[in-house]
Parts: sequence; structure tokens; C-alpha cells
Amino acid sequence: MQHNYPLWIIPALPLAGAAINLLFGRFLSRRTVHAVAVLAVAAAFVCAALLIAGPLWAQYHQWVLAGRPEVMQGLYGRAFADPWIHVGSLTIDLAFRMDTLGAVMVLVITFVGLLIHIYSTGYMAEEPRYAAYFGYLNLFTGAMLILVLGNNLPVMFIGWEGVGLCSYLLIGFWFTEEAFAYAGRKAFVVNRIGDFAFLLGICLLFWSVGTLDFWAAGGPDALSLQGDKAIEVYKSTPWLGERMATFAGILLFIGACGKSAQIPLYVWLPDAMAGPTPVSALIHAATMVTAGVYMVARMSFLYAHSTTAMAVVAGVGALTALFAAIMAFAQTDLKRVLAYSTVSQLGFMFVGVGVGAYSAGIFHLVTHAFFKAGLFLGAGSVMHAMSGSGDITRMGGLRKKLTYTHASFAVYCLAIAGIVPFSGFFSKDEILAGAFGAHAAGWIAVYGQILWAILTVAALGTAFYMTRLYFLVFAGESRADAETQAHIHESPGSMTIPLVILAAFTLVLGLFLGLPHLSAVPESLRSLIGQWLDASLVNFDRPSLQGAIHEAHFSDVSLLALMGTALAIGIIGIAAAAALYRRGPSGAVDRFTLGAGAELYRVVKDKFYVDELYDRIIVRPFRAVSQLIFEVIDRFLIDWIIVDGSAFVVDLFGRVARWFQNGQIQRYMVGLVLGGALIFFFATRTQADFDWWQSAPLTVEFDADVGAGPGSDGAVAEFDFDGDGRSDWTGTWKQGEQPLHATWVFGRPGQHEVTMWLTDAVFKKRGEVSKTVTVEAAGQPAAAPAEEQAPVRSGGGGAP
Amino acid sequence: MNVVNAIKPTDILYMSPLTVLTVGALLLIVVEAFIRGRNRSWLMPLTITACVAAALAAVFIYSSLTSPQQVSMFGGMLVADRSSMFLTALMCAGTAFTALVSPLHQSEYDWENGEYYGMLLLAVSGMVMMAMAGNLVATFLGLETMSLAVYVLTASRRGSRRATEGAMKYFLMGAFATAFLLYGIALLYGATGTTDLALIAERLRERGQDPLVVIGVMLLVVAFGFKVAAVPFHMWTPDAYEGAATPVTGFMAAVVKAAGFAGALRVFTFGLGGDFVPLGHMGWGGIFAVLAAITMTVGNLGALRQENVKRMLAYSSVSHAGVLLTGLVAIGLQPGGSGRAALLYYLAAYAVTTLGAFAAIIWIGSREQERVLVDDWAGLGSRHPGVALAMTIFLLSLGGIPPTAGFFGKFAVFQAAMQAPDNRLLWLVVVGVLNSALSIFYYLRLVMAMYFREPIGEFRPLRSGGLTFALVACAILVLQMGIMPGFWLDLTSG
Amino acid sequence: MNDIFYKLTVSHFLILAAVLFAIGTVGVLMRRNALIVMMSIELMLNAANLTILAFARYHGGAAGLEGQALAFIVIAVAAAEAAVGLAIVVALFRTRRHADIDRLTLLKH
Amino acid sequence: MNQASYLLLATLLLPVIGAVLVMFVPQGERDLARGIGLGVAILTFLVSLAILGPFDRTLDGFQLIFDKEWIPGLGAHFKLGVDGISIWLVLLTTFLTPVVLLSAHEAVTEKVREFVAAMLVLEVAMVGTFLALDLFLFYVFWELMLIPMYLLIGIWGGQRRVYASIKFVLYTMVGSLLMLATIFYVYAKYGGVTGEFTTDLEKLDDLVLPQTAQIWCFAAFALAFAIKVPLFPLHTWLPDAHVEAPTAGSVILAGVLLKFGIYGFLRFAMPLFPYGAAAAAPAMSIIAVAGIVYGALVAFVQDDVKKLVAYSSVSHLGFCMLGLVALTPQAIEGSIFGMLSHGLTTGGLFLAIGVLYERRHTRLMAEFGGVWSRMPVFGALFLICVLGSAGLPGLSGFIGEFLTIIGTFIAGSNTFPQGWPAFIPAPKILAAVAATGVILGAIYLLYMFQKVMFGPLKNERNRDLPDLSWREIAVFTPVVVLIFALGVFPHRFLATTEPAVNRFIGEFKAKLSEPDAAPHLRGQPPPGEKKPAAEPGEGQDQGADQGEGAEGAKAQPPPSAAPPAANPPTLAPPTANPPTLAPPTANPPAAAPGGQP
Repeated sequence: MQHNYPLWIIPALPLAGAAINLLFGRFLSRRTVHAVAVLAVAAAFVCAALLIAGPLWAQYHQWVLAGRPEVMQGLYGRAFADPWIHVGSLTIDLAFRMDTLGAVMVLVITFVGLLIHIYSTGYMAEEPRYAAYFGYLNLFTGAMLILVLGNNLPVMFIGWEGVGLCSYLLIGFWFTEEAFAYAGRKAFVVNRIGDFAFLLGICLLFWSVGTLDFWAAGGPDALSLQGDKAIEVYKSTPWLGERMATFAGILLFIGACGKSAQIPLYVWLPDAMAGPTPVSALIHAATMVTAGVYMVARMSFLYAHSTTAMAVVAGVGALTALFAAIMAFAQTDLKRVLAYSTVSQLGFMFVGVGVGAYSAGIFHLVTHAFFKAGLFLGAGSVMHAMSGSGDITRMGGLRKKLTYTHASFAVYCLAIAGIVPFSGFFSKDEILAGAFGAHAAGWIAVYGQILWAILTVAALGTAFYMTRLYFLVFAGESRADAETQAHIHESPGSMTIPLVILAAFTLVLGLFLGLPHLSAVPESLRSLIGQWLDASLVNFDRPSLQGAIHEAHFSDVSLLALMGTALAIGIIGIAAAAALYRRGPSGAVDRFTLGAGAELYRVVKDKFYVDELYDRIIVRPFRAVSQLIFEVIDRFLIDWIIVDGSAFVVDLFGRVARWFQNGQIQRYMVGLVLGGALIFFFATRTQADFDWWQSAPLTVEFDADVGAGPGSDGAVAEFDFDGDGRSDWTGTWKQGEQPLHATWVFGRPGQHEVTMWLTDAVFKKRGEVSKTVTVEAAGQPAAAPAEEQAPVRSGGGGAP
Repeated sequence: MNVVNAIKPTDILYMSPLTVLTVGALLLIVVEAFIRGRNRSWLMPLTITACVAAALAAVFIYSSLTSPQQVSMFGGMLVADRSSMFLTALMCAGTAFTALVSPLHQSEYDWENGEYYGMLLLAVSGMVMMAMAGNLVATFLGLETMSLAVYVLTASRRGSRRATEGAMKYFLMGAFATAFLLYGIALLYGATGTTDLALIAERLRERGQDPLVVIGVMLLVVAFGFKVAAVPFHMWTPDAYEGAATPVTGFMAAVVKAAGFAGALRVFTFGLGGDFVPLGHMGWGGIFAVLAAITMTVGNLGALRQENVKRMLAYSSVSHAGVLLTGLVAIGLQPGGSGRAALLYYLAAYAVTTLGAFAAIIWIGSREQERVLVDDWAGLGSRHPGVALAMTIFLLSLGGIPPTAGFFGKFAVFQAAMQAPDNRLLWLVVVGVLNSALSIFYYLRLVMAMYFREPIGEFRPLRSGGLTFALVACAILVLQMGIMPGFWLDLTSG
Repeated sequence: MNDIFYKLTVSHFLILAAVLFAIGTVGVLMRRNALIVMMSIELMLNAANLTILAFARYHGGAAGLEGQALAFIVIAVAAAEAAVGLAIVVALFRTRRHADIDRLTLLKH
Repeated sequence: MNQASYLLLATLLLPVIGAVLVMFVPQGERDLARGIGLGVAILTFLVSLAILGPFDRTLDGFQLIFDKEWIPGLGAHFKLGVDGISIWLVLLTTFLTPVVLLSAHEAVTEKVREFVAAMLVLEVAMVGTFLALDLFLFYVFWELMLIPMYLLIGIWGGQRRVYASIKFVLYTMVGSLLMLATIFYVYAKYGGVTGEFTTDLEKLDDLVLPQTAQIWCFAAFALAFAIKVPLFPLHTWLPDAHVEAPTAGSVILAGVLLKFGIYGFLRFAMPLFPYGAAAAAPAMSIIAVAGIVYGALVAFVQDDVKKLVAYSSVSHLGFCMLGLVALTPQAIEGSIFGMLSHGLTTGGLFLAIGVLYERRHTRLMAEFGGVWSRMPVFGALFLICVLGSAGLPGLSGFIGEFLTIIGTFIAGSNTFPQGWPAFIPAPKILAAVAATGVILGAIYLLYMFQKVMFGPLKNERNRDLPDLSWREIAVFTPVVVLIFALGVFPHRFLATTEPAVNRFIGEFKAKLSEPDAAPHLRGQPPPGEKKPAAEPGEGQDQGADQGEGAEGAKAQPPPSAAPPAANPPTLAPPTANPPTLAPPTANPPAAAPGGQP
């Protein structure tokens, strides 16, 4: 066991802030409210920074000195001495662990989060439910921190669902709009679909590995998801010749698709723009939606062992990147464009982690967090200025009015378009390079290159629509109505300062963290973030991965070529967009969209009708089926037919019984006499019957049953075994004895007609019964016909 | 054998309950005839005194006897043992309760004829004789004494057409059944040459294979089936119960039925005990088992939609006869088992419950509105919660829902039946429990009316100390028997 | 062999009694008038009585005595029963001027 | 019988005293009646809390046994006791009763006295049913439960209350009476074997019946309990009962009464007739899963909020049932925990619906909308209940569902003792289908929540809805707090339950391995010459069942030679049978029915 770091403080602080604001917010002044909220996040940031700068850095240093062995253990800390859940072999501690990967995430979340909190104080200044808003925001931050710090899948799942909840609440924050509330619900449900698979993934891992901890607190030899035992399991092939890692990986990835808005579960994200813009910035751009990417990186040891899973991740990512980029073309709402671009960028990240370039994916995650958050905040500032409207066709010419906003926005656009030296360039380029060079066993030969091609197109699209957006908003003359124009003004400092800060980071982050692997660059400066993250990510040199993944090692030339291509693509996209939209909406495009490409344009604008498709094939059938089974099974079949039906039948019998009672005494007497007669008849009739079973070869045991007939005492039973009509065996029954027992050895196996006569002792009536007896030469008892076989006799009594 | 020598002085002592009741009965009838004036209020206390005295005597004898001991008197004409004494006490108590609740009803619906109480005592004396009978002659005499008295009681509300009609039907069918009984006795006598039950048992053991025996037993089955209202001999029950004045109905349902089973217990388990009767594995038990199943079912079905509470209880009493028959069969199949105790307990539980229920029916009605329909009970719960609660307890007990006497009675009887060898009565038990599920429905209909609906018109209940006492006592007793059945089980299993 | 015509055995009495009983039963089930029904019942009782006496004679001795006594008791009881029955008929007749048991259908179902 | 065992008696008797007291309150004095009722209920809760003190969490058997001879003639004992399973359910009961009494303050204004009395009697019956360690006693309480519930629905219920109440009683009655017949059977058999006639559960547990008999007996018990649960095809009494019952009734019904089904399986049906349970396991697990999906789907299309929640109960209890059948410690604890959580969350939901109903006297979703803007506090509390019910991690609902699903998922083919086709990983599929309940739950619950609380404030009559009063907040607070507490600190509950659960599993398997023979005591040789236990129609099933049983036995592979489908590839032993229940599951042959040693 090792030192227990108070990691729980980091998520606890925002959660505490949330608790305060949600419970007592209504009694607090706005100032106190946002003071609490901002301070909580700031404190979390500080704590995290201290822990990282202190112990974690030391550990990292040790690790580097040790020659970068497999994985660094990171800081471990459990919230309680008791486990959270402990049943049988399942032990789940409420434990956290911060390794280099987690550290990066924590810093991004708390820092960007802090900025967005500050921004919100200005943006939401007029919001009546101020406290609730900040409460939710804090709650989200806490949940997100739990997600990235959790040391096992269930704890991660807490955060996973927690952020989902917050996004539900914040998307539907202005719930009086039916559509907004609906968007929130849609987000939650779609996420739940992913979580369902995620849950199954957890089950599968527990079932196969026996633990859910990423890293074993009990020491290196204890069971953990990245221990050697686990690796063995991942490599085993339970079903369909595929590896365990494939099944687990894909299940978890479906969860990631839900959370990170990948095909086919991306549909909720564009609608999620219903929420307040800072929320979109924080949750639906910077942090929450990247949880999926983080998860894949966190589980890199798992994915690395299944090239299939990696292929799926990368493929889905690439397709999403392209698809979303295309859809972004035709959007006219500021935030929707950004939403689709987010989806697209997430696709980039998944390709990164999918092709094994985990650090590249995470790097892009970080840079994206900054510039996309910035873009959203900028958009917020713009809409703030445009008195709430986000319709880019009615904007334009804001360059002069909103100087800070405009400047920062330009920086973000260049970054996302991938222009040197903005951070986006480096991160995106690493991904592209990784994809280009990636090859894994079992992949089709040029899979990596195909991915690269798709991404390149997507990047082109990105550059294009971002530039289009930029020009439509800022360039040319304002197309807004006079009333709006009058109110256009730059946002307050609380909003612009974060914009500037983010812009600054966007500017330097790439140069600082992500210098490419060129020989010109000194070893120690190449892709610092990559080196840092290697301490937490799977190491492809580990023996279990020999030959599975071939990591790309480029020569300077090829690397430069790739970078050049990427850069060229970005410039081309920008140039094209500039050419078309420099003065606001371009006639050329309009001519196209109204003429030749009208069809295409509409399809793209309507997002390929995916929502409608889902509505047709999933939502409505679901409702219809539910309605149907309710009406048919519940109401009609069970309640009406069975329940009420039986009641009706009983009542019917009741009527009959009463109808017979018609008051006529002589009918009663007849009933009495008839009853007596019936009793007499039934009680005195002779019932003859016998059981039989084979006890030995050719030997059959017979039990004469004297039935309930009269005079069973002294009743005489006769058997005719050989079917000659004459009695071969006679016995008299005595009261209170076992039934008459006869044994007969047949001459030959096969069918025999056996007849029994029973003569009762009182009325001397003779009853006859005959059965066909199957005799087998073999020793084992023949299975007698079911209706004569008494239960245990066959099991215990008869059989030897 | 010399009959005179067969009489021992102690016999007088052992038959004291019978003596007390008979003398009391004759006294009442004769004296009442010579009293002028309308005031008959002294009759009721006198009746109760006689009953209590007899009951006390029975208790005394009970305690003086040991469990298996049987004292036979008058050359085996009468037999005193613990179960017979228990039944005696039970029937006396029941009669006392009936007497207690009668006068108010009589004055309200003016049918105050003096012989009523005498007839009560006469009936109960006949019952006691039947319970103590050691000889078919005694059984016959007891049965007739009881029946004749009860015919009269049924008819005693002379003015009412329903009463006379019910009495007529009851009488004709009863007499008809008596003929069967007598013929059965005759055949048994012919087959065994004796009417003494003990001797009959012996003789049957020696030479059972006589058609006369079989036919005789059948006829007895018919006769007793009639007395205990077993389907298909039950049809007089609803009519007679509905026709008779309510106290009499209670008496018939609770006490007469008990008496019928007392007689059946004697005749079948002593005389024709177990499987001496040459009828397959189960002797007469087989017949009664089938009868029991049919009886329970038909009784419940009949009661299902009755609007008239008295009639409903009549049908329910039929279905209870089915349960009791199950107990009888259980005894027949396992004389040593817990069947006897269960049966006696059930008789007691049923008697108490029914008396209580009918007391409530008396309580609620009055001259201008007798309130015998289910609808008449609507809203009683909000107007008179006490009575409603009591009635609910009785109904739950009839339906066999814990923690009431009725539940434990069913429990005891069925578990006794389940102990029959080879699960021979398993099917019967299943039928039984399903039936009690069925019965819940109509008992709850009344509860529903009392609690879930608004009253129609004002209640003008008959209030009297006796009635209230009867209600409270019965309710408490029902609960006590249900929660602490151990005491009663000890009594009955003795 | 025709000496059954000359020698009376117990079975003759039994058969006679059975026939009487059957006649009584049929009477009960057929006739409508309460009084006649009661008479039929009396007939049945007497048939039973006859059986008892036949057996009493057949058994003889102490066993016979029992039968004799029983027969007397039955006669007495039958008389009492008749009395009660007639009383009820009278009461019935008072309330509804007839004694036709078919029309006693006030109580039913 | 130590001093502490009188705590159980006290828990049982206090409400009785309270009920008697209340009945003597004069008709008009509502507040007095309410006061007495509430006081007694709270007192009862405290007393039952005190049980936790002497209760030893490490023991696996029954504790604090209070045993008095009750009916000597019958061998029935007045025997109470708790183990790790029942103790929480008792606490749940005693906890919900005061909450409910407080919540009914304005809902019930006429016949208050009777209402309070009925609630207290109901509490007695429920607590007694959980505590009873004697079949007879259990049955008495079990039936006693019906009456007050029946009155609650019938007197204080809605329009169709008569229909609903009688339906409720008859439905439950039919099942429980067959159970009664079976009790007789077991009683008689035990008496036949040992000569001692008793209904003491702990003794009867040793009785091993022939397999066919077990199947029939289990069927009878299962019917009674399945109706109470209610399992899928037998559930139709529930929506009616819920919709017609007053809020208090619904809360108790959902919160406690439904638990008796699962509890009955756990305490009576499965331990007494393991073979029957084993034979029925596949069918029952499928029914359970079907119930999960079915209940959710049907709930989704309800327009009456209460009906919706009622059907959601069907879905949730399907989880509990599945957990039982899966027979892994995780799954069973999951189902027990699920019961507690369902009691709180669904109870909370019904309380919330009651709040709405008191204000608007309707429960149709269409009538509401945008309520949150008028009642934010209520909205928050309501939302917590909704999310708890939808199984959000950190709230109580998640723990139960998660454990059940994971427990079912890891259930090896040796945990479903027989009948599973070995070639499909049935437990996994079941778990997967069950897990869809997680999605569906979110769908219908959030749909309901949105329709009621979100959207524009269309309906004029919702304009001036008052937010929660302090009394109502006081009603909700404990429930919500517990929902959080259970979700964040489930460990104490689970740890207390675990020994009992392991014991349950161990004994189940041990008893399952008994040979199929005439009735005998566990561990003792069966009497050879004993007559067969012949039941009606049993002959038909005999051959079939035995055949199946044999196949089941054959189909049990030793863990080493497990087919890849049924067991994890390499690491099977440590995972497929977790250490805690190593003795039972480590040797599947022992678990194979009728497997001759």
C-alpha cells in the first residue's frame, strides 16, 4: 500500500460549491453566489496545480530517470476507508488516481472551467435563476473531475452519468421552451443508450478480468485492468474468434459515441445548443464531449490489444469528422456551425486515439478545448451584442464594433483551420501524421492512409466553413435590422478577458507543447505533451504488443511533407471561403444553392434528414409498439379475457346453481333422491386398474389396484398374462394391506396383452381392464406409460 | 342382557346435562301454558339458566373424564366422553345466546309465543342426546326430538308467509330424510343384529361384506347429509333460513348444524369407524370427500350474488358444511389424527361467528325496515362503526382470514386432512382453499357496502343489553379463538 | 320351485317393505297436496318399521327385543311428527288459503 | 432468547397499542388521532433502529430470535427474528410509515381515526411478515396485510376504488391460498418424517422433498409471491390498486408491500424447494426480464402519472426477481438493495404525485406542464426521486441495478442450475436485455418529468400553485436524504446483508445436491420404503422433469472443461466463482440437481 493523496478534494470543492448554491442559493445575493461558484473552481484548480507541480512532477521525474518503464503509477487516493461497493469478489473503492493523463484533463477542466465561470457572471447577469445556473455549473465541474480522476470504471461511470445529468439540466435550463426541454431530454436519452453499452462493457470486463480498477492499489501483483493477467484475458478469444479486448473495447466505445457525439449517436449535440452559450462552451465543446476520447486514452492498454477495436474507433471518428464538417457548411446559426465543427473535431481526436496516436488525440483535445471554448464564448459575446440572435445571415460588419471579440475570434478560426503557428495546427497535424503512418495487424493495407485522406478532406471543410463563418459574422456590412444595430456593443470585461486569455493560450500552446519530431528540434523539446503523457499511456514496446501495432516513425522529409499538405489544405480552405464570402454572403454560392445544387444544399442544410430518419425508424415505432402491447396484452388479454373472464365464468356457474333452486320443494326432493342414487352408483361401481413395471429381464411386476369400489376387502383379482382368456394368477385383497402384487416372467420380449378382472366382495360385480405390456429382454426397466407410472416408484421403489 | 342391571347409579350423574335440559324444556312448556297474561319476560332468563346449568354440568363431566375414556350408560344407549361433553357445552352456550337475542326480535315483529323457549330447550336436549348417543336408537330419538322442535321454531313466526313456507319445506324434506335415516338404521340393524354402535363396529369388523351394510350406510349418508346441509341435500337450507325468524336462523345455522355433525361424528366414526365399511380404500370417507368438494363449491357459487344477507349466510353455511365434512373425512381416514380436534374447533368457531353475524342482522333491522338486503347495510361503517367492525370481524372469520377463529378453523381442518395417508385428500384441500378464495368475494361485498358506500336512510337499530352483549362477546371470542387458538385446541383434542 | 308361495321367509317382508318404501317415495315426489305428501312419508316410515320388525323376528332373542323396542319408538315418533306436520300445514293454510306445495315459491334462488 | 430480542416484540407491539389508542380517540379529534399515530410510528421507527445495536453484522443466521410456543396442538411458534436481509426491510417499513402518516395530513380529512388505525395495523402486519420465522405466523401476518390495505383503497380511494380493492384482494388471495395448501403439505411431510409436527421455518428448512413434489410446491409458493411482486403476466392488479389508492396507500403499496413477493421467494420458496426453484429458474429469469422491458414500455404510454409509476414498479421489481434467480451474491444483494431503493424512490414519486394531486385533483400529464417555474423546491425533490428511480449513479437506484446486472452477467452456467442451453451465454444475454431497462427507465421517467414540470405554463389552473409547505418538505426530506445516503454509502447495507446472502446461496446449493427420494431431512439417508408422494397429475411431469434434471446434471461441466461460451477463456476460476462462495460454486457437480455423489 502506498501514500494516500487527498485527491478527493479536487472534485469535492466544486461539489461543495454546487451544494451551497443549490440548497441556499435562493437566499444568497448574486455576488455571493458567483463568488462561491468561481472560488470553488479556482480552489480546485489551485489544489490540482499544487498536486501536479509537487508530488506528481517528482514522480514523473523519477520515472524519466528510471528510463521510462511501462507505466507510472501516479497519485492514488481513496475518499473513504470503506469501499464504496463490496460484494463477494466485486470491490469498488471510491478511489481516485491522478497520473499525467489525468493531470492534463484536470488542468484543462478546472482552468477552462474557471474562465467560463467568470465569463458566465457577465453573460448570465440578468438570469433570474442565477444560483441554480452556477450550482449546475459547479456540479458539472465536480462530476467531470470525478470522471477523469476515478481509478475504476464504476467511479468513472459516476462522473460519466453525472456530467450527462448536468448537461440535461443545463440544456433544458430555459425549460419553459418546450423545445429546449426536449433537447435536454434527447441528450440524456441518447447518452443513456451509450451508457447502456458502457455498462455492459463494465460487466464484461469484470466478468473476464475480475476487477474494475485501472490501477491496483494493492501493489503491482494485485489484479488490475492493466496488469499482466488482464492482458492475457484481453488477448484470449472467447467468441467468434475475436479477442476479448475487441468486445470490451467496442462496448465501451459505443458509450464514448454517446458521450462524444460520434456517428450514430451525435444527433443530440446540435440540439444541445439550446443551452446557455457558456454551457455550450464548457460542456459541449471543451470538456464533457471529450470524455469519450479521454476514456479511450485511459483504456489505451485495452484498445491497443485489439486492432479491430482500434480500427472501429478510428473509422467512426474519421467518418464523423467528414460528415459533420459537411453538415457545418450549410448551417446558418452561429452556434450550430460551431456544434457541427465540434462533432467534426471530436472525430479527429477519435482517429488519433484510434490509430494509437493517443498523445496526439489528447493533445488535440487540449488545444480544441481552448479554441473551441473560445469560439463559443466569442459567439456568446457576438450574440450578446446582437441581442441574442445567432443567425449569421443577419450579422456582418462586427469587426469594428467588437474589437476584442473579433481579434480573439480570428485567432481561434486560424487555430481550428490549422494554420501555423496556432495550436490547432500542431495537434491536428500530429493526428494526421499518426493516421498516415499507422498500420496494425489485420488492417487492410492502406487503412491508415484512407483515414488520413478522409481527415484531410474534413480539415479542408473545416477551414472553409470556419472562414465562412468568420466573414459572415465580422466582415462586410451589417445585415441586421436597425433596431439591433443600435444595440451592438462590446461585451463587459468579465466576458472579454476570458476571450483574450483563451486566445493567448491558443496562440502559444502548440509551440510550447507540441513541437513536431523534426531533427531540427532538440530531443527534449519535441512534443512535450507526448512525453508527459507517455507516462500514462500504453507502451507499444511492451511484449504483449510486439508486432500488433506498427508505430509511424517518419523521416524529416515525409513529416515536413505531411505538415505542408495540412497547412496547404488549411490555406486553400481559407482562401476559397475568403474568395466567396469576403463581402458577406456570396452571390456565387447563392446562385449555386438556388440553382444546380438546390437539392444537395437542402439535404445538407437539413442535416441529411438523420433526425427524421431516427424519428421514423426508432422513436415512432417504439411508441406504437408500446401502445399496442399495452392495449392488447395488458388491457385486453390479461385484464379482460383472463381476469374479468374468469370472474364472469364463476358468476355464470353461480346463476346456474341458483336457477336450480326454483323454490319447488319437490324438485328439492328429487334432487335429494337423485343425489342418493348417484352416490350409490358411483360408490358401488367396481374400478379395476393395475400398474406395472419391469424389474428384471422378461420379469414384470404387477400391482392390482382394487380402487374405491365396494368390498375392496376380500375383492378378488385375477390376471391373464398370456392372453388366452383364462386366469393365470388369482389373489384376494385384505383390508389395509399393500395392493395385490403379482410377478410374472414372460417367455419372450415384446408386446403382451395383459387382462385383469376384479370381483368386489359385496355385490360380486366383475370389472375388467386390459393393457398392453412391453417387455424387454434387456435388464433395465422399461419406461412404463406415463399415466400408470407413480412418481418415486420409478425413481426409488421399483428400479433396483 | 338385562337392561335394568345395565343401569348404574352414576349414569344419572353423567346424563345430568340431558336431564337438566329435558326437564327445563317440559317445565317451560307446561308452566307457560298455565300462565295467564302477556308478560313472558321471565321465560328467557329461565331458558338461559337451564342452558348454563347444563353447560356447567357438561364442563364438570368433561373435567372429570380423561381423554380417551368413554363412559357408557344405560347399556351403551348413551356414551359420555370429552368430545361429546364439549359439544354439549357448545350447543348449550349457543342456545343461551339465541335465547338472549330473541326477545327483542319477538316483541319487535310480534311473534311472542311462549312455547318458543320450551322448543329451544327441547331442541337442544335432542341435540345433546344425539351427541351422547351410543346407539342408533338414541341417535334417531335425539335427531327427531331436535328436528321436530326446530320445525316448530321455524314456523313460530306464524303470521309471516315466508316463515310458514320455510317451515313447510323444512318439515317435509326433514321428514323425508328421516325416513331414509330410519330405513338405513333398519338395514344396519338387519345386517348386524344390533343397534348399538360399538357392537356394530365389532360385527362389521368380523363380517363386513354384506350388501345391506353398504346400502344402509348410503342411506345414513343421505340422512345426515341432509341434516348438515350437504349438496345435493342442501336445498331446503336457503329457503328455511330465509323464512325463519332471524334468531331461529342463527340457531339453525350455528347449533343445529353442530348437532348434525355431532350425530354424524357418533354414527360414522364410532359405529362405522374408519374403513370397516367395505368401500374401497376410504370406507364412507370416499363418499363424504366427494360430497365435501361439491358442497363447498356449490354453496359458494350460490352465495355469490345473493342480495339477501340471510340467504347469503345460508349458502355460506352450506359451503362451511363442506369444510366440516372434510374434517369428518379426515377423522375417518385417520381416527388417531388431529381431525377430531380440528372438527370440534371448527364447529365452535363457526357457531360463535354465525351467532354473532345473526345477532348483527337482528340489531340492524326494525319493524318498518328489516334490512336484510346487502344494500340495507350501506354506510353502516360511518353511522355505527362499532357494529360495523363487529360484523366485519364475523365476515372475515367466515371468509377464513386471519387473525380470526374462522381462519384457524380452516387451517386446522385442512392440515388434518392433509395428514391423511398417501395425500388422499390433497385434492380436497386444494379445492377447499380455492373455495375460500371464492367465498371472500361475497363476504367482502357486505364489507364494501358497510364501508365504501353512503347510507340509504337512517338506521333504526334494535338496541338491547342482551344484543349488545352477544355482539361484543362473539366478536371478542372470534378474535380470541383466532389469536390464541391453543387453549381451544387443547380442549377439543382432549 | 314354488314354495316361496307357501313358505314366508324374512325376505318376503323385506321386499314388501322395500316396495312400500318405494311407493312412499314416489308419492312424496309426485303428489302436490301437503297432506298426501305427509301420508306418503308416513308410509315410508312404516315401511322402514316393517323392515325393522322383520329383522327383529329374524334375529330373535335380545337382538330381536332391540328391534321391537325401536319399532315402538318409531311409531311414537311418527305420531309426533304427524302432529307437528299438521300444525305447520294449518299455519300455512292460515296465511295462504291452500296447501299446495307447488305454489310455495315465495322463497327461491 | 436474550433481552435484545424483545426489541423485535416491541417493534411489533407498539403499533398495535397505537392502533388501539387511536380507536378510543373521539370522532372529531382529527389532530389528536394524527398526533398519536405519528408519535407511535416515530417511536416504532426509533425502536426498530435500536435493533441495529445488538445486531451482529458478521453473523449469517437469524438473530435476536424471540421464540414462544404459541399453539402447542399445532406446533406453531410465535417466533420472530432478523437476519441481514430482513432487518433493512423492517427498517424500511418502520421508516415509511411515519412519513406516510405525515404526508396524509391534508389528503385524508374524513375518518382520520380509522385511517390512522388502519395504517398502524398495516404496519404491524408488514413488520410481522418480515420478522416471522414460523410459516403459520408468517401466513397469518401475510393475510392480515390484505385487510387494512383493502380498506385503505376502498374507503379513501378514488372513483373505481371498489373494483380496484376487490381485484387487489382476490388476486392476492388466490395465490396465497394455494400457498396455504402447500404449507399444509410441507407441515404434514415434515411431521411424517420426523414425527414432530411444527411450522418452525428453521426446522422445515431441513426437509428435502422429492423433486416432483418440490416443483409443485414451488409452483404454489411462486404463484403467491409472483402475484405480490408482481411478475409480468400477473401484474394487472397493481395499476388499478395504485391509481385508486390514496397517496399513503400507494406509497406503502409500492414501498413495502411489493417487497413481500421478492422476500417470500428469498426466505421461503427458494430455501424450502430448491429443486423446484432450480427447475423454474430459466423460465422465471425470462419472465423477470420480460417484465423489465414490458413494464417500461407500457409505462411509457400511460397518460396518468400514477399509472406510469405503477408500471415502472413492474419494471424495477423485474430487476429484483432477476437478481434472485441469477443466484450470485452480487445479483442477490443487488435485488435486495434494489428493493430498498425502490421503496424510497418510488415511494418518493408517489408522494410527489400526491402533492400534485392535492393541488390540482388530477393526475393526467396533459393537465400539467411548466410546474417547475411555480414550484421549484418541489421540482428539485421530485427530480431527485425521478433520477434515483432512473438509476443515476450516486443515487440509490443505481447500486441495485448495477449489482443485479453485473451479478447476472457473471452468473456462470453453474449458477443457473439447469435448463440453460449450454451453447449460448444465457446469463449475458439476460443481463444485456435487463440493462435496456436503464435506457427505458430514463425514457419514460424523463418523459413524464418533462411533461409535468417543464415546458410553458399552458394550463391556467397551474398559474398559482403554491410551492411545498414546510410539512411537505419535512415529508420529502428524509426520503431524499436516504436516496442520497444509499447511493453514496451503500457499503454498510451491503456488508450487513452479505453474510445472510452467502448463507442463502450455500444452503440452497447444498440442499439442491440432495438425492431425489422420498421426503427426508437434509444430510440424512432417505427412507427407502416410504410410499411415494402422489399428487394429482404429477405423473405426467415426472418423466419430463427427471429427464430434464438429468440433462441439467449432464450439462454441468467441471469448471476446467467449461465450454468457451459459458466460461471466461483463461481466468475462469477466480472470476466465474468469486472467493466468497467458493465452497458452493467451486464444484458445479454439487450444484447439479440430483447429482449422485
